[in-house]
Amino acid sequence: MTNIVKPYGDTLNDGKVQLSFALPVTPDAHGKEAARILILSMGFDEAEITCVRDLGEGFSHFIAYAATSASVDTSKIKVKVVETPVMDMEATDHYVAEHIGRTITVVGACIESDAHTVGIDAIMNMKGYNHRYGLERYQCFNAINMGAQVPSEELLAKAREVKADVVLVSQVVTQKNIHIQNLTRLIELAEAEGLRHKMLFVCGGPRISHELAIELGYDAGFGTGSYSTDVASYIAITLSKKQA
Amino acid sequence: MTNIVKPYGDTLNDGKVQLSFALPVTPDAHGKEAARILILSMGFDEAEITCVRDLGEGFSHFIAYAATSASVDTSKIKVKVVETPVMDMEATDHYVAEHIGRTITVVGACIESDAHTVGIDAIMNMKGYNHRYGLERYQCFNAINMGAQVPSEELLAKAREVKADVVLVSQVVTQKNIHIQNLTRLIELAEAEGLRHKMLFVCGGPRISHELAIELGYDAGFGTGSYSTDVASYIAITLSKKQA
Amino acid sequence: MLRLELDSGLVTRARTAAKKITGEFDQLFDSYSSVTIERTVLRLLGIDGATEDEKPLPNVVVDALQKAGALNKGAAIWIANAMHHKSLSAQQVAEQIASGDLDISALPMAAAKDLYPILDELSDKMLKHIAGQKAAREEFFRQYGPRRKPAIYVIVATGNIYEDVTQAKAAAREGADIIAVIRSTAQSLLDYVPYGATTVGFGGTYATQENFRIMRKALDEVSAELGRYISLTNYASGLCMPEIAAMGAIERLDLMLNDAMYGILFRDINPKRTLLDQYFARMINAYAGIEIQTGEDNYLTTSDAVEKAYTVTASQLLNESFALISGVKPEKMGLGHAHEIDPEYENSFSYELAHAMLTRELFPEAPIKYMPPTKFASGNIFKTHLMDAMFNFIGQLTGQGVQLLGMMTEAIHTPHLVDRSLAIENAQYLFTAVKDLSQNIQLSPDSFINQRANLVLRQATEFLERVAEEGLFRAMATGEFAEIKRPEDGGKGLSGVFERDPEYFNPFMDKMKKELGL
Amino acid sequence: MLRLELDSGLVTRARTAAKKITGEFDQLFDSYSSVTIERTVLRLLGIDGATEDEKPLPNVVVDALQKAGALNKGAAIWIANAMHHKSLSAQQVAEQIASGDLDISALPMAAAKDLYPILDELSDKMLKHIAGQKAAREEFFRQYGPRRKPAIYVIVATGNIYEDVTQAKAAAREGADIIAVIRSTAQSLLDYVPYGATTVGFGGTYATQENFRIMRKALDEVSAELGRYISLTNYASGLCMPEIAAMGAIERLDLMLNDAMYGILFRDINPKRTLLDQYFARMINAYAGIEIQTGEDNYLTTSDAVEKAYTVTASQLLNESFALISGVKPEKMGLGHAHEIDPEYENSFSYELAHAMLTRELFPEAPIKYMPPTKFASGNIFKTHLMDAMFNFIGQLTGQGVQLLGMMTEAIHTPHLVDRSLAIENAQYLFTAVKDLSQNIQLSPDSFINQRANLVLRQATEFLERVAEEGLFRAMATGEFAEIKRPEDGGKGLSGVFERDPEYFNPFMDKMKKELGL
Ligand code: B12
Ligand code: B12
Ligand SMILES: Cc1ncc(COP(=O)(O)O)c(C=O)c1O
Ligand SMILES: Cc1ncc(COP(=O)(O)O)c(C=O)c1O
Repeated sequence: MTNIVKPYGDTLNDGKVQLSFALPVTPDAHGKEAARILILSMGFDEAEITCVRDLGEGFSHFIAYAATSASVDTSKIKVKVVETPVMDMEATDHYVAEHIGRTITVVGACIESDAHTVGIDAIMNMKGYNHRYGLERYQCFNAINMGAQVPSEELLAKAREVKADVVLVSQVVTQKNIHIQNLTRLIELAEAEGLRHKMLFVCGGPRISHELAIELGYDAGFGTGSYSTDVASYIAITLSKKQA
Repeated sequence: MTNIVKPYGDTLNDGKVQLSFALPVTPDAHGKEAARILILSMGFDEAEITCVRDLGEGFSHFIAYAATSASVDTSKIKVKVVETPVMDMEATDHYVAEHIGRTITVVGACIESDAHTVGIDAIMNMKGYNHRYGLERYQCFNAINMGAQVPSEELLAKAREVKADVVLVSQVVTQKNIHIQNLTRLIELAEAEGLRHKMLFVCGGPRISHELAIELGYDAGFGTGSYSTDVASYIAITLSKKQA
Repeated sequence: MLRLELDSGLVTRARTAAKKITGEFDQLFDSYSSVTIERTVLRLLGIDGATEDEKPLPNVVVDALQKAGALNKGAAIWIANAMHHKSLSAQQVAEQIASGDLDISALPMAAAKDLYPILDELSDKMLKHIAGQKAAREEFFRQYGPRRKPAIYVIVATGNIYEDVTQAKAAAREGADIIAVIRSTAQSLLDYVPYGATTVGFGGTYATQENFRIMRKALDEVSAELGRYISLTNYASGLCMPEIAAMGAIERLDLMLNDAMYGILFRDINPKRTLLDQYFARMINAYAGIEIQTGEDNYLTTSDAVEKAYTVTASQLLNESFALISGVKPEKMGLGHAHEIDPEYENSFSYELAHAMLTRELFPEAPIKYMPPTKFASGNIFKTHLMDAMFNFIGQLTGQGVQLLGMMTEAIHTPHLVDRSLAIENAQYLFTAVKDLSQNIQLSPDSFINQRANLVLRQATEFLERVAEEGLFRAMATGEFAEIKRPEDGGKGLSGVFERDPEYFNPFMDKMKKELGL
Repeated sequence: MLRLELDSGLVTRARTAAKKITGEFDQLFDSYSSVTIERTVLRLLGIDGATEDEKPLPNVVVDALQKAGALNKGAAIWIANAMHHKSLSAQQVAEQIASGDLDISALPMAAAKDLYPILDELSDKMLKHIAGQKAAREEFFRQYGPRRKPAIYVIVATGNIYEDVTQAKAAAREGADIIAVIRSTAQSLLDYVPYGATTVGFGGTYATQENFRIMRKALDEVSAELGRYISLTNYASGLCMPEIAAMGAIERLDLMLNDAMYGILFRDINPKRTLLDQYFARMINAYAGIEIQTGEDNYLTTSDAVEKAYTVTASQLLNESFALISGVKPEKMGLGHAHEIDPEYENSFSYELAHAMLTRELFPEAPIKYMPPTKFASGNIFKTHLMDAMFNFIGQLTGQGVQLLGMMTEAIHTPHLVDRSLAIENAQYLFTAVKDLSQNIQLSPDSFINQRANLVLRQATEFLERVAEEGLFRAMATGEFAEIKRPEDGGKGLSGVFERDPEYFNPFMDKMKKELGL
């Protein structure tokens, strides 16, 4: 069933959106009009510039409210999401003992130039994050966290060495889409080395979605607010299905 | 000379804009994708949803950064602005004494349903605003401030009675474009009564621009941040030119 | 603990002056009534509804009595008389007057012993209902726990009561404790209360009894769901102050905007009419256990918040004194205060802290209604959001009763759903961050903050003493309040005030006075 | 006045422990040198430039000497020897080595009396230049007035030095006092300093001498225009710590990120290498009058800010102690502290106030470098803006030296022009609002804030005493710092450390030590 939605200010479908941006124009009536016309040319109506601030060096800052005529049919949207249910640590350990019957080896790293380990540590380290212990604490996992700035080659070498079931990759820096480049390179190397289908490849980071991960050739992706429980459950259930 | 400008984040013409809006969707991957697609359909690239907040009752709040492909040629923009130079109180009094040689009668009001008198008081009242005295303090003006919620008819009747040189109108409330309705009605009544060309009609308020004022048939318009000195100078110089 | 050392001599002098000022009106309160007071009586007797051309029945009846010169006995006795003669209910009497089938004042007046029992029964019934609503509220608070302090108060103002309900429920889920349905603009100037559910308002939604009922029901549902009692408030001040108070009492509103002088100063309503109406309106609020809220913030939208800080204090003292006369308990006096200092002002935080502490300490039991920055809110939503944060900081630090959350779009539009949500987020962050800070700090000896608070108190005291000398009406006439001149016989609604007949009877006022010990 | 009552016994114990820890390295400092120290000497002798394949000449010379096993006498004497034999300038010597025309270590070593005067002249010249820059800075501050407190510090990080200049000038006009050009990511791991103006960086702009010069020139212009001296800062810590310090001294940078242990803990640089390099780097900073800034904030990006607050205090005390050994004056020690408490934490403001006051009062003369919330900054720019406001509040309230403004887009991207401008607006509003608040308030007796500060101090003291027992290197090896294990012989750059020959000579170190009274 089609379900067409538009932004909402205080009346359904009023289309109200708040915008803020800088333009290389003067902070006067002329600049304000330039900003207004720009907003109109983005397909907005009722563009109201509520604030003009001089930024110096020939730039001005504009804050505006406007009504968009754009809409989206939510019934047409298909997003891939991780669909395995989430279990707590005990449940996962139990599940693995029952369905897999051996420890699962997981190798993780923050690859290439990226040194932001807090995210992967949140998933893997003993102490975990927000009252969820990390994979190291699980009985069912043998978790190896290689840390920061690990070249893709080294990560794959380690995965091969320990016969990993799962490779976890973190990417936090996204400037100039560096994360896409790095993640793509890793998966291509894995393909080339014939490792890709021997293990699960899972990536994560603040700008990663499951959708994007699938697109890049990974098995799953986890974004902002993911917990070890999400990842552990996903791994346990997916591996047990694969075995079956 | 054409001068095409685009929004600026940290690199010229990167087109970066911040957006914030509510959508009647769930605060999950599906809703986030709806928001992303909506932004793309507004003609943005690189839509990045940086925040999703549950608003309850089926709505979610999205904060996003995206790059617009829209641009504007500032050389094509012509805005009407009040062009008279701004003089201080003494200079205006002096100017009027010299060029007009009599006191100028000004009648002002906040018309119709609008009770926001602070703006017109800032222009007219003795004590003024931000260290500029109001018109009542000027020697060259006979300033009559009728206050809040004055019906258009009453304002015009008073203007006729005192043979006003100038009518000042304030409109602050703008919901459902009530200010446009009220201002239009006043000017139509003035036309009908044959008063329109006997006096200057000047309007003001936070959403008024000179451009809009002209469009509505006024002689001038003053928006946020206007001072008595702007208005007084405009009146003095314009009336003296008319006389000449 | 953060505490001022206030000059107690000044406090006593200020209260004495306030009492002297408000005491002058005993005569007015005892010998006069107004059209809206009589309409209130009719509503409390159970008369409701409107004619086809949308004239409320209470207005129809009162207009008829006024035209006939019969109103000065009070409307109640006439209704009882008609009921007695015609064996009709009060509502039927009103309907017959509306349809022209009954000339109420033409009926011969029956003996008091026949009429008083009728009124006694009807008034008992209604007062029992109201007392029941009060008890229900108290029970909810017992069950769900008391309101947080400061309580999170947000407005809804879409103009459409059903859209308001959506927004109110969303706000409650996000943490709001009190929902205010902002009234359609200048409803205070209507000499009647519109009837029924409304969907078109201007800058707000009409205050009608049906709208009260719809919102109360929605909030009762969401309260049960959340296990937190969500309070409801609306505006009484204006030409229908007691009527709206009565409607609120019937529908279990929990707070009510009700300022003794707002109508006079900010809406040009006649001074006598206003004071008279507030007297009865507040009595109803008091009886119903409704927290009143006063409008001192209005002074600072036109005057400078530093220069005229004392006018806020003076008004609070007068509102307090008037409220006591109507039987309102200090713990139900939501006196107003506002954070309206220019953000460019050096030490704006310290000034405001001084003012906020003064308000709290002068009225230690009152759940102060603390208003956010509005005047200096600009189209720069980021800056306004910060100003609101400072306001939230001081609200928590000084333990105000009710925090009327500021919205970052204050200078732009009535709140969007997102704006309100971000305002609640702002308050919750600040309240949590500075939760117990006030227990950690105290003022330094000779601090500027203490000096400032005492200075404002002194200015307020001297001002009140001046007003006590010349009389409140004259002071208003000469522009001593809010820099606006309001002559005693000017303004709207004076024709609705009348002197009572010696036989005047208002069963509700009598019973409530007794219960309230007045 | 807002002041703690710190347990002075703890303060003494903590400083004694810190001194014991840092005192262990006299032997390292006196008997070792490193490749970057020698490259620094070459730069100070006037050698600059790079080969066609972008290898800096100082690296070319040092590599040649190292290969020849000649470096342990120090690079200076070899340059002097070549100058003496070949009648070349130092720069020409380096160029000839680069082109392969000269094998510097093959020349016979001339007599000391022939070589020392050459080095004496060259070092005098450079030290005079640096002293001149120091004097120029002092003169600017005399002329334009001192820096505000806290100073407004903002970053530029476009990757392109020319784009950085635009953003820096805009920021200065809006009120920034200090501009930091953020370095391209992990430049600390390069064992050379890139050469020339650069326009492609990653998450920042390369620290090069030419980039320093371009930015300093732009800021001198805007300083003159504004009548306010705009300071410039960059990052030294890493494998080239002393070289970057020297470049900063030459180009009149005013502050320099320079942490004694950052490289070890956060970049896995070898502990010996790092401590040795920081010793000379800080001596240069001290001589040049450059304010150093330390990186305690880094601890809190990985550890909890409440639980591990004491690690910040401990690191500050160690940084202080190391700085004193290098001749840095307390008023030039920009010790680091960060506002990284979870905003959902109850009383986060009081906790942070306690920590911020502790930092200020332990180091009363130090211009504390106060870092904004980063870890809990989220994609919700409105919330982050509020967190930055609380940070600015505490910065002003506790009188920190340098306020590194937080940006509302911290969790999203390196700052856009608008973000920086709104950050400055935020700081200016808060600084004005709470300007003199600290003079108005004091802590209550037995306040939680005072208890908390003393608890953190006690934890830091006990931690330092434990480290003093086992030795710094062992403590690092066992993960006592930042929960990271760094073995003494692990990490990058150890091969660049060597023991000095008895004839080792570093004319700059000797002269600076003398001038600094070390
Ligand atoms: C902490 C931090 C640092 C620390 C990192 C310490 C460490 N050991 O990690 C230090 C100080 C070293 C640092 C340095 C830099 N940083 Co930094 N840093 C941050 C900061 C403040 C917080 C990141 C963080 O820890 N988040 C908390 C964790 C828990 O969240 P998370 O990473 O998203 O992880 C969660 C999910 O994404 C997911 N997840 C993440 N990885 C994985 C992996 C798997 C397999 C799974 C399943 C899930 C998963 O689960 C986690 C838990 O929910 C952010 C700003 C911010 N507030 O986000 C900037 C930020 C990320 N840094 C940034 C930059 C630019 C840098 C530098 C390049 C700056 C410079 N020029 O020097 C350097 C370079 C570092 C490098 N080489 O990578 C930018 C990145 C801009 C961009 N979008 O590209 C940011 C956004 C700040 C900014 N606005 O400029 N940084
Ligand atoms: C103060 C105030 C009030 C006071 C007004 C007191 C008074 N005597 O004026 C009170 C409390 C009474 C009030 C009531 C209401 N208000 Co009001 N109020 C404001 C507030 C906070 C400030 C307005 C102000 O004084 N600005 C300062 C002056 C100096 O600025 P200014 O008006 O723009 O004037 C300058 C220029 O525009 C220009 N100018 C203005 N007029 C003229 C005329 C001439 C001839 C010239 C030359 C220049 C000129 O010069 C002035 C000086 O620079 C704004 C929010 C805000 N921060 O803007 C809301 C606001 C304007 N109010 C609003 C609303 C909805 C109401 C009510 C309808 C609420 C209700 N439901 O009851 C009522 C109804 C009042 C009515 N009938 O009009 C909305 C309007 C929404 C919209 N865009 O339509 C606002 C934006 C608040 C909000 N977000 O909801 N309000
Ligand atoms: C005390 C009080 N009553 C009533 C109102 C609003 O009512 P109206 O707009 O109908 O006058 C306000 C508005 O600020 C108020 O402060
Ligand atoms: C003390 C110190 N030095 C240097 C740096 C940055 O240098 P790099 O990213 O090159 O390691 C930082 C970054 O936070 C720091 O805190």
